[in-house]
This record gives sequence, C-alpha cells and structure tokens, in this order.
Amino acid sequence: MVEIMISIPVIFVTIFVGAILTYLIKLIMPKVEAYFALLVSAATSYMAFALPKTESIYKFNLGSFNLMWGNNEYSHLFAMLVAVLGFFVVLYSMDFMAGKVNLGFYYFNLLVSIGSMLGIVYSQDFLSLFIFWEIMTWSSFMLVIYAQDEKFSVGIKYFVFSAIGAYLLLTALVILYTNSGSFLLEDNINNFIYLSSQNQILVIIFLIIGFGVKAAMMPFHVWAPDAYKAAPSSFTALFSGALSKMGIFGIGLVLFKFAIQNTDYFTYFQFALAWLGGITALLSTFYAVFQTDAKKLLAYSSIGQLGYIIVGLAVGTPLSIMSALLLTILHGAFKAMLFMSAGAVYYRTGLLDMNETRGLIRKMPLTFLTALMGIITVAGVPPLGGFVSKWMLYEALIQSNYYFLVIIIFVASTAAFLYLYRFIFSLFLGQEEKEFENVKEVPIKMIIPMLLLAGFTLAVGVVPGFVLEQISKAMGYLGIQTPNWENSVLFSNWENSSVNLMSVATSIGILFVLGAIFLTIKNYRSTRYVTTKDIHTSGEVPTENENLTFAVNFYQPFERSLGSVIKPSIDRIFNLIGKNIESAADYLRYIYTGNGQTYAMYVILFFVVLILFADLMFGFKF
Amino acid sequence: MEITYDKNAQEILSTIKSFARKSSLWVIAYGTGCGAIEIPPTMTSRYDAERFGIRGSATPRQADVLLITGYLAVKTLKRVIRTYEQMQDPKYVIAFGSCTINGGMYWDSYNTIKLLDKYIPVDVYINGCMPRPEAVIQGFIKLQELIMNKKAEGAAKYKENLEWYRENQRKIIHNWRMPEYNW
Amino acid sequence: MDSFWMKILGFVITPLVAFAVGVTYGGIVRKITARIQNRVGPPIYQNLLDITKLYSKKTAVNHGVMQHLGPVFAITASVTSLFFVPVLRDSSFWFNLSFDGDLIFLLYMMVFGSLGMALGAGQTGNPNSAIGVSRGLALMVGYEIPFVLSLVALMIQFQTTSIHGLLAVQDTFSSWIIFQSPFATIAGILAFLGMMHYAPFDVPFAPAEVASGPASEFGGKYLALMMTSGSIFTFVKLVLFVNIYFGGAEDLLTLILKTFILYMIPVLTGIVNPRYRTEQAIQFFWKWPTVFGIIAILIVVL
Amino acid sequence: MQNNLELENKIAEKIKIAFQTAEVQVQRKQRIKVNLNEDLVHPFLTFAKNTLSYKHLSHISCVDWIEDNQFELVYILLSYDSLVQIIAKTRINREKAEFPTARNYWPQVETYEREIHELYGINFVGNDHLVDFVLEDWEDLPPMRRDFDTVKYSQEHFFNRPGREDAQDVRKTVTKHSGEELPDLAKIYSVRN
Repeated sequence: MVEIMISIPVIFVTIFVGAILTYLIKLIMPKVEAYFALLVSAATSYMAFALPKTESIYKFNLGSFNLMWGNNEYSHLFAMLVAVLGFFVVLYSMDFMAGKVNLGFYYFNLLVSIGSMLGIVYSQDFLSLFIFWEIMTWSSFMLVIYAQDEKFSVGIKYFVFSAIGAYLLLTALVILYTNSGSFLLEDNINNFIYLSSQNQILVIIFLIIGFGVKAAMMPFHVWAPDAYKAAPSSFTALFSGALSKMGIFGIGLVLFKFAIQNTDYFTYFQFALAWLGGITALLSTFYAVFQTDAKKLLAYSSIGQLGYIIVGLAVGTPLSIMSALLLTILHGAFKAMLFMSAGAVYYRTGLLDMNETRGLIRKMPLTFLTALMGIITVAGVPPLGGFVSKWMLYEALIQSNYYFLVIIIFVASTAAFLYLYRFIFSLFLGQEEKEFENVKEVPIKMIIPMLLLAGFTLAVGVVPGFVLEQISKAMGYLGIQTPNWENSVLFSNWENSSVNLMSVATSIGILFVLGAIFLTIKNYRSTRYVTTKDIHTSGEVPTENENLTFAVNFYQPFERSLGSVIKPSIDRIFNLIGKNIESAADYLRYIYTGNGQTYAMYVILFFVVLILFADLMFGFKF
Repeated sequence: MEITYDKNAQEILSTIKSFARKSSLWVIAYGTGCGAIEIPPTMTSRYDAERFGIRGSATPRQADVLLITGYLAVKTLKRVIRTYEQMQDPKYVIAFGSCTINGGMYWDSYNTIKLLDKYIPVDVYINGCMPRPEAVIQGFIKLQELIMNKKAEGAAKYKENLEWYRENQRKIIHNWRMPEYNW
Repeated sequence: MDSFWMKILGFVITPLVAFAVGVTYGGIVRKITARIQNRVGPPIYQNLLDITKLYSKKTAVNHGVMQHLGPVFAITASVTSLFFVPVLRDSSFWFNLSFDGDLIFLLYMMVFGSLGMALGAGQTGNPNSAIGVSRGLALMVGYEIPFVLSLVALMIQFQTTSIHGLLAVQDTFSSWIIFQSPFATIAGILAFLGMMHYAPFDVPFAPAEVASGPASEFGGKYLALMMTSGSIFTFVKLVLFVNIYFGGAEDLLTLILKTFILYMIPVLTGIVNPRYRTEQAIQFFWKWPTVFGIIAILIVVL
Repeated sequence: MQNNLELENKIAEKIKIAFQTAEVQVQRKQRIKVNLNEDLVHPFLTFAKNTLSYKHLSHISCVDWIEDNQFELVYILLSYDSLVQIIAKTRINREKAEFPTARNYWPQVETYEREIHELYGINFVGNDHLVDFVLEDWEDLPPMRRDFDTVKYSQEHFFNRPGREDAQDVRKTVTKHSGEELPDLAKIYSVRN
C-alpha cells in the first residue's frame, strides 16, 4: 500500500508543499512550524530511503522537452546522504533556531534546499537538474543572508560564484542539447561521442567548473569560508555536509559518464583535476591552521576534504573512487558533527572565536565527545571511519602513478592534526573560566543527531561493509569495476596490503578498556579531581581573572617556519586569486539590480547570446 | 572488596616500594635562596647526584623532593607552600642551610622566616652556610635511609596536623588566597 | 586450540618484552649520557625504579576525565602498534596481528596515542602543556614529510605496503633496504631523529622552557603509565625501522643488537647537540631530508 | 686630572644657568651632584631629558633623614652622549610624604616608585600602580623607615629557634670569648650596643 505511494513526484510534492505549508503555519500558529518541518523532512527521508532504486522512473514532457526523473544506485547514495543529514539538521534546528526571527522563512528555505538536492540527484535530464540546481543555489543563498547583519555582501559573493557556475553549466547544456537534441542524461551520454573533440573538452571543462564551484574547488573556493560562516550553524552542517556534495555528484557524473568517452584527453583531465584537488587540500589545510574563527576553520577544512574527494575521483582507479565516495558520505557525517558541535558551543556561549572560548569539556561532555569523534574521523586515525577512506586513498594513489600527489595529501592530512587540535582545544579544553560557569549541555534534540552521526563514523570505522556495499553499487552505475571489499577488511591490489579493521578495533577496544580499568581502580580513592586553576604555575596562585589558556597565535612556530618557505607564496597566491575574483565578482554584482524585470531581461539576453554563439561556433540553427 | 595479602608478601611489597622510592628521588627545581647555586655542581659531572637516582624534575606534580635552598621570604614561603601542596604523596622536604634552621644571617630580617618546620614538615636539614655539594649528597643519603626505614613521613604529619600548620602559615601570610588543600 | 593459546601467550609476552627492552634501553641511554659527561651515572635499571616509584605514589590528581584517559590512549596506541609490527622475521609467535595491518595503518595508529595525550594535556589547562602540544604537532608536520617520502619510495619500489612485504625483499645481508635504496634510508633515519624527540628535536618536552610540556600536569600513576607506554613505543619504533631498513631480525639477540645500534643514532646525536627552536627543526626537516626523500622517489620512478 | 673635568664643568654650568637656586657640584669624573628644591625636581628632569639629552634614568633612591624629619629622593640620570651621571637630590617632608610621579618621562620609573612606596611609604601622586612589590600584604610601618624596629618585628612575627631567642650580636659573643676588643666601627654599627 505504502509502496505504491512512494514515487519521486510524491517526494517532491511532500517536501515542496510541506515547505510552503511550514511557511504558512508559521504565520498562523507559531512554534508549531518546527514540528511540522520535522514531520515533512522525516516523511521525505523515509520515502527517499524506501524509494525503489531502479524501477521508479517518472517521465513527462515540458513543452517540447522530454524530461525524466528516476532513481539509480548512484543517485540513491547521495539521496541517502541528503535525506539523513536533512532530517538531522531539521531536528537540530528545532532547538538551535528556537527564538530566532523569521523562522518560517528559515524552515521554508531549509526544506526547499533539501528538496532541491533530492531533485538534483533524482534528475535524469539536464534541464530539471539545472532547475533544481538553481533552486538549491537560491534557497541556500537565502539562508546565507538569513542573519541580515552585514552578511549581504557575503551572500552576494556566494551568489555570484554560483551564478558563474550556473552559466557555465547552462552553456555546456546548450552545447550538449544542440548535439543530441534532448536533455535526457541517457541520450546525451550516448551521443556525446558525436560531439567534436574541441566541444567535448569545452563541455567537460564547463561542467566541471560549474559543479566544482559548489564543491568549493580551488580557485572557486573564495565564497566558501565566508558563506559557511555567515549561515546559521545548523544550515552550515547541511551546506558543507550535503550541499557541497552536489558538486561532487556532478563531477562524478561528468568524469565517468562523459569525460571517459574522450579517450584522448581523459588522462589529462584526470591529471589536472587530481593536482587541483591536491593543491586545494594542501593550501586550504594550511589556511585552516591559522584561522581563529571555529566555523571558518571548519570551512577551510571542508574545502580541503573536498579536495581529497576530487583527488579520489580524478585518480580514477576503483579503489580511489571508492575512497572518494566513502569520504563523500563520511564527510557529510563528520563535518555535520563538527559544525553541529561548534553550533552547540555557539548556542550556549554565543562565541565562535577560538581565542575566547575555552574549557567547556565538563560543561558539555556529549558535545565534546561528538567533536572528539569528529576530529578523530577527520584526522583519519583508526578505529573511526576516516581511516578507512584515507587508507583507500593512499593505497590507490601509491598504486597508480601519483607519487608526489600522495606526499602532498599526506602532508595535508598531517597538517590537519594542527587545526583539528586547535579546534577541540580552544573550544573544550584549557582553563575552565568563570564566565562559562553556567553553561549547560545543549538540549537533547541537538545531542541526538550529533551522537547518531558519531556512532555512524564508528560503525564505518569497524564494519564499513554496509556503506561500501551501496558505494560499490553506485560505482557499478558509473561503470567502474568494483574493488575487492569485505565487511571489515580493507584490500588493495598489492599482496598483503590489507587492514583487518575488526582486529584493529578489537585490539584498541580491549586495551583501552583494560587500561582504563587499571588506571581507575588503582588507588581509586586517592585519585582526586582538582580545578584547572590548580596547576603548576611556579607556585603562583592564579587569580580569578588571570588568563592562563594558551590560545592566541597557537601555531606561531609553525607559522614562522612556513614563513620563509611557503607562507608568503600562499598569501600571494590567495591574494591574487582572491582579490581578482572578488573584484570581478564585485563588478558583476552591479548586474543584480534587485528588479525582477531586469533579471528576466538578462535571461533573454543570455539566451540570445547563446543562440548567436551556438550559431556562429557550432553551426546550429534554431 | 578488600584484597588481603599474605603478611610476608605485604612486607616484601612495601620493601620494594620503599626501595623504589628511595632510589628514585626527583627533585623539584625550586631555588629559593642563595643555596640554589649549590645545586648545579651537585647535579653535574663533579658530584653527579644522578648515580643515587636523584634527578631534577620540571614540575611539582612529578617531583618527590622539595629542596628549600636557603632563606625564605614571606612571599616565597607562600609559593613554597603552594608547591609543596601540589606535590604528590609520598613527598619529602629537604631544608638547606642555616637560614631554614634558625634564620641564619637573616635572623633579624623583617621579611624572612626563621623556622621552616613550623610551616611545612621538614624531613632532613642540611646544615651550613652554604652546605657544600658533599653535604647535600649526605643529606640525600640520610633521606634515603629514612625512607627505607619508613621514617620520612613528613607528608603524613602535614596531613594530620594541617590545622596547626595552617595557623602558623596564616599568621604571617595575611591575605590568604590559597586553594584548599583537601587531603 | 594450541595455536590459539600460543597466540594469546604472544599477546601477553610481546608487550612485556617490549617494555623490558624499552626500559633497559632508557637506562642504558642515561648511563651512556652520564659517561659522556664524565659522570658515573645511574644504574641501568634506574628507569624501572622510576616507573615503579611512580606507580607506588600514593596520590594522583587529575583535571577531568580526558586527562584521566590520556595515558590510556597512549598505552593503547603503543601496545596496538606493537601488535601490528612483526617483531621477528620468521617466527609466527612474534607476529601477533602483523598480517592484519600495513605501514599506512601503523603511521596513523602511532598518532592515536599522541592525540590522546595531547587532549589529556589540553584538559589540564596548563599553558605549558598547550605550548608543548603546539610545538609537538608542528614538529610532526616537519618530520612526517621526509618519512613519508622515504616510505612511499620503498612502497613504489617493492610494490607493497606491508611490512612483511618489505621484509620479504630483504632476505640476504646485501639486499637490506639500506643497501637497495640508500637515499630513502637516509631520509627515513633523519626523520627518525625527529620522531624520537631527542635533542636537537626535543623542543616539545623542553623541561627548562615549558616544564616538560604536555606531561607537566601528570604525576603519579598517570606519569607512570605514560612512561610505560613511552618505553614500549620506543621499542615499536625501533623494531619498525629495523624491519623496514635493516632487514629485520631472525632472533631476539640480533634484534636487540640492531635496535640498539639504531637507537644510538638519535641518542648520540642528542647528547652533543643543543636544542633547535621549533621553526629551525621544521626547516631542518624540510631541507636535506626532504631532498633525499625526493631523490629516492625519483630514482625509483625514473 | 683637573683639566679632564671640562665636560662635567660644562654641564654643571648649563645647569647653574638654568636653575640658579640649585647647588651644583662636580664630585668627580663623570659625576655631578645637584641639590634641588622640592618644586624644581620636575622642571629639572624635563630639562635634563630634553636639553641635556639625559635619556636614561638609572635609579630612584630614597634616604630617611629622620633627624631632619625629611626624606631625601635621589634621581640618578645618565647621558649616553657624555656618559656623565647626574645625581639629583631633593628633600621632602617626612610627615606628609608625597611627591609627583616621574612616570611620564620614563615609564620604568613606575617600578622604582613602587619599591620606594612600599619600603618608605612615599606616595607618588599620579602613579596609579603603586601595588605590592616585594612585600606581599604588608600591614606594618614601611620597613625601611628608621623608626621601624626590625628585630622587634621579626621576634613578634616569626618563630625563634630555642637557644637563639636572645638574638644577640654574634660579634659580642666572639669578643667575649676571645678577649679581643670590639672594633670601633663595629661599635657604631652594631644594632644593640
């Protein structure tokens, strides 16, 4: 009975109508809208899970265009990510956003962005993909500027970059359409080979940039740190965790459905994209080390992690793609965890500046646990999930020919320890100050999503099989041979190069428990707790207001050592890229007058230009 | 759940403990007076205290022995008490030079205490102004003997008579802003 | 059934041996340092006495759960890494879990303990600890580059990421990796200097500057557990390096000989050297060791 | 040697011209002593700093002239150009021990003034950081004042080792045992003679 009801249009109707209803309910009955939004997202998530993976195809015509929505293994992977994270974020928002203004607006946009993400992954044609893409951009833009104060320019920067991406996407789509005469993904894939080689390259580059902007790939990352910071933490979790993954979704599709057909240039694409990803990972990691704002730090970290994913996709061996897709899912989980815990700290203290927050561990133990598991996952330390994807990526890189890229990735992930420790130390460790005396643990509705995600990372670290199964199916859809995998053993192509996660977890677990029991039982009664003011300070008694936490300029020695080698050049590169792009973006901003009619005119103008362009370049006659 | 050992085993165990404690004395480097200058020669090549297991330690949490090297001004005494209380039991105090014994040449100073053992329990005094490194090592060996015979119970004394010590300490440290010592 | 119990026995014996060897090495190092400084020096079992004394301390303070668990993280990491390293070449008794993990796993497993310690040190709220951790992490980025370059060169050259794979190519004396790819070995050994945290790379734990850094608030049983884990970890690193570069060892005697010689490299360097500042240390690693590592990779690739 | 004092004399002349009431005396090579009235100290410090390029204030000291009911403040200045020290002295009233701070000319003066405030109880008007320096929580008379009895204080506040409660001068005991005469200087400076 239920199964009949679940189809893609029903999902869309549920979430989009639900979004509108949420907005209306807020007008009529305030304080109910959050529960309604939760209901809507729960229903959507349930349906996304229950949606049959292969049969659910919905075809319709829009004007003269044949359009199609459908689910496949690859879509299902991303749909699950979106569904789970979307539900968790709505749950988290209920308390996090309570008492804020414009809640109807917030939930409306949140639900719409979740819906549009599902739309993107379910689209089997380029036109609806593009429309959903724009809806997603627009709704996330609304949430970036949600907190009104001075963040409009940040939002504009994000919007302009998205617009650049969207225009490139659109150009590519038009080229594709002129070739195949259809927007359907399948037709385009089949007819791609008939495009001229030059156009093939153009299309691929445009599509990759168009998708890459959302994935904050360098050099199109400029919008990301500010936008991630400006949006409410609850949405940033979704923004970084799921929304940026839409770029990865697109890049995966482009690389393995289109670019792979262009056998001459495919290796060049791979090479360029891999190195771009590697440099993204390295530079953004170094940049994250020197941030003082917790959310900006996480934002740079997010850019870096997406760099890894791009590397994994670009290298293109089965193992690397598997690691990239696993990292996609995991990054959704752990970055949501980290943003949520940063948001939890913000919720209780109103602070995100890491020079000011400190010593919250005993006040917010569960949040600390989440953040701890989050950073262990990001760092790739066993026995949590990050290790699985890191291990696969390294094995894949070493076994393909990217010798120096593996060094760059390794350095980036070692340097990641620096900012990760900074993050957890500044928020939770250090002196317990009197000003945070009344801080309590966040409400249960915020804790539950964090802990569930943390449990997920642990599960992936011990028995990754349940995720790898879906990933290998998705890889099957992309037409890539699946590497060996077992429930809890990692394999690579080389002999003996395997890791038995179960024995790792058993060993760590048993030893940890034994050690903890030993340490706790031994002289249990004579172990006493002392406050953090009771520390060795050469006999001096610290006064109440004495600042004893080492937080400012945390990595000064590291900064100094980079000073002579890399730092100036990083700065120079970033300034060059950043300044130029930002000023260009500023210039573009004048296009946005805020008048609907001008926008309509732009669209018409754009199409005219496109037609002329297509006419001149490709001899296509409308 | 109380684990009861055989009496002999208990004795052997406590002898091992005492032996380990006596053979590994970590000294908190707290130079209070002029005597601090005698410590470097004691520790380095000429007199080499490390052959007795005596080693410097950086913080009171790791240390076993608090070495009071000379006169104590009231201001310094406060820090010494703090440092002593931060050390982990079992802990020992060696007082150094005549200033800690009877005030020495600072007997009439308005700002230096004259009797250290009224403020913190002293296990071993080393006489002299200043004692030579040989004397310092002699003091350490005396302390080792005391530990082996389980007579170096300064910390227990302090814990028992905390009220009395506190009274004495508060008499000269007027503005008492110290955290409570909760053993 | 029999082999199962043998395996359990292995899990018990290996850490004990590792601890014994690590502690004795620590004592020998103190003795050697003393002799070089023209002193008598403590007995070679001095470190054991120290650890026993610390365990027998009657009291211990902590600043919270994370500090309480910090040493547990450390001991877990060192013993787990030990289980994943084949201690002797052909004796399955000493293999433990070494077929269940490879070099990349070990690299990350070794960080686990430092991470736990860093968190524990962070909770104490002592600024010295945090400074020590910050220095240690920065230093880690320094020495990790040549070390990874060296390992990647070896992995590419011998087409394996497992230690058993690397051991398999070093059957005879002349096929030790130090002879097969000397540049990778040099880079690895230079990184090893930093990894052991002896002078001139002891800036995270500098007692005179930051009051022994991360450990500055740890005393009693906490410090004892840390020192135990440190002894085991020293052994793990030594065995790992012997296995990678010096052909492993067939019996315990050879193992002790090889590890001891290897251990003397950082120790003897440390005794006669002053301390680098963090940035100097990092820049040291990013100059010649990195160049050697790159040369090693280029030789393999070209 | 007299002709080597040219520089000192030149500086002394300049001071004499600017401050006619000041007693200026060239004590020896590289040292000039200036006795000033209470109200001329600050003009003099400004003059020395700006006109005579005395960039460095080495120390501020204090002497308790209890017989005259006065405190003497001593400012020791040094010029890096001429390397001649100026010792500027002034006397202030002991009962109402107040003096304007010189912190505006040299920031390090704050520490010296803190010390003098603690040990002599002179209030430096304008220096808002006259907090505890060496003595923590001192409640008695400032200890360097000559009417403060340090022996009495120490006997009242600190424990005595039995056998030393008389706290006699060691030298007296020594002379008694050895039969030697106590030196004259010792007689003068001995605390309890």
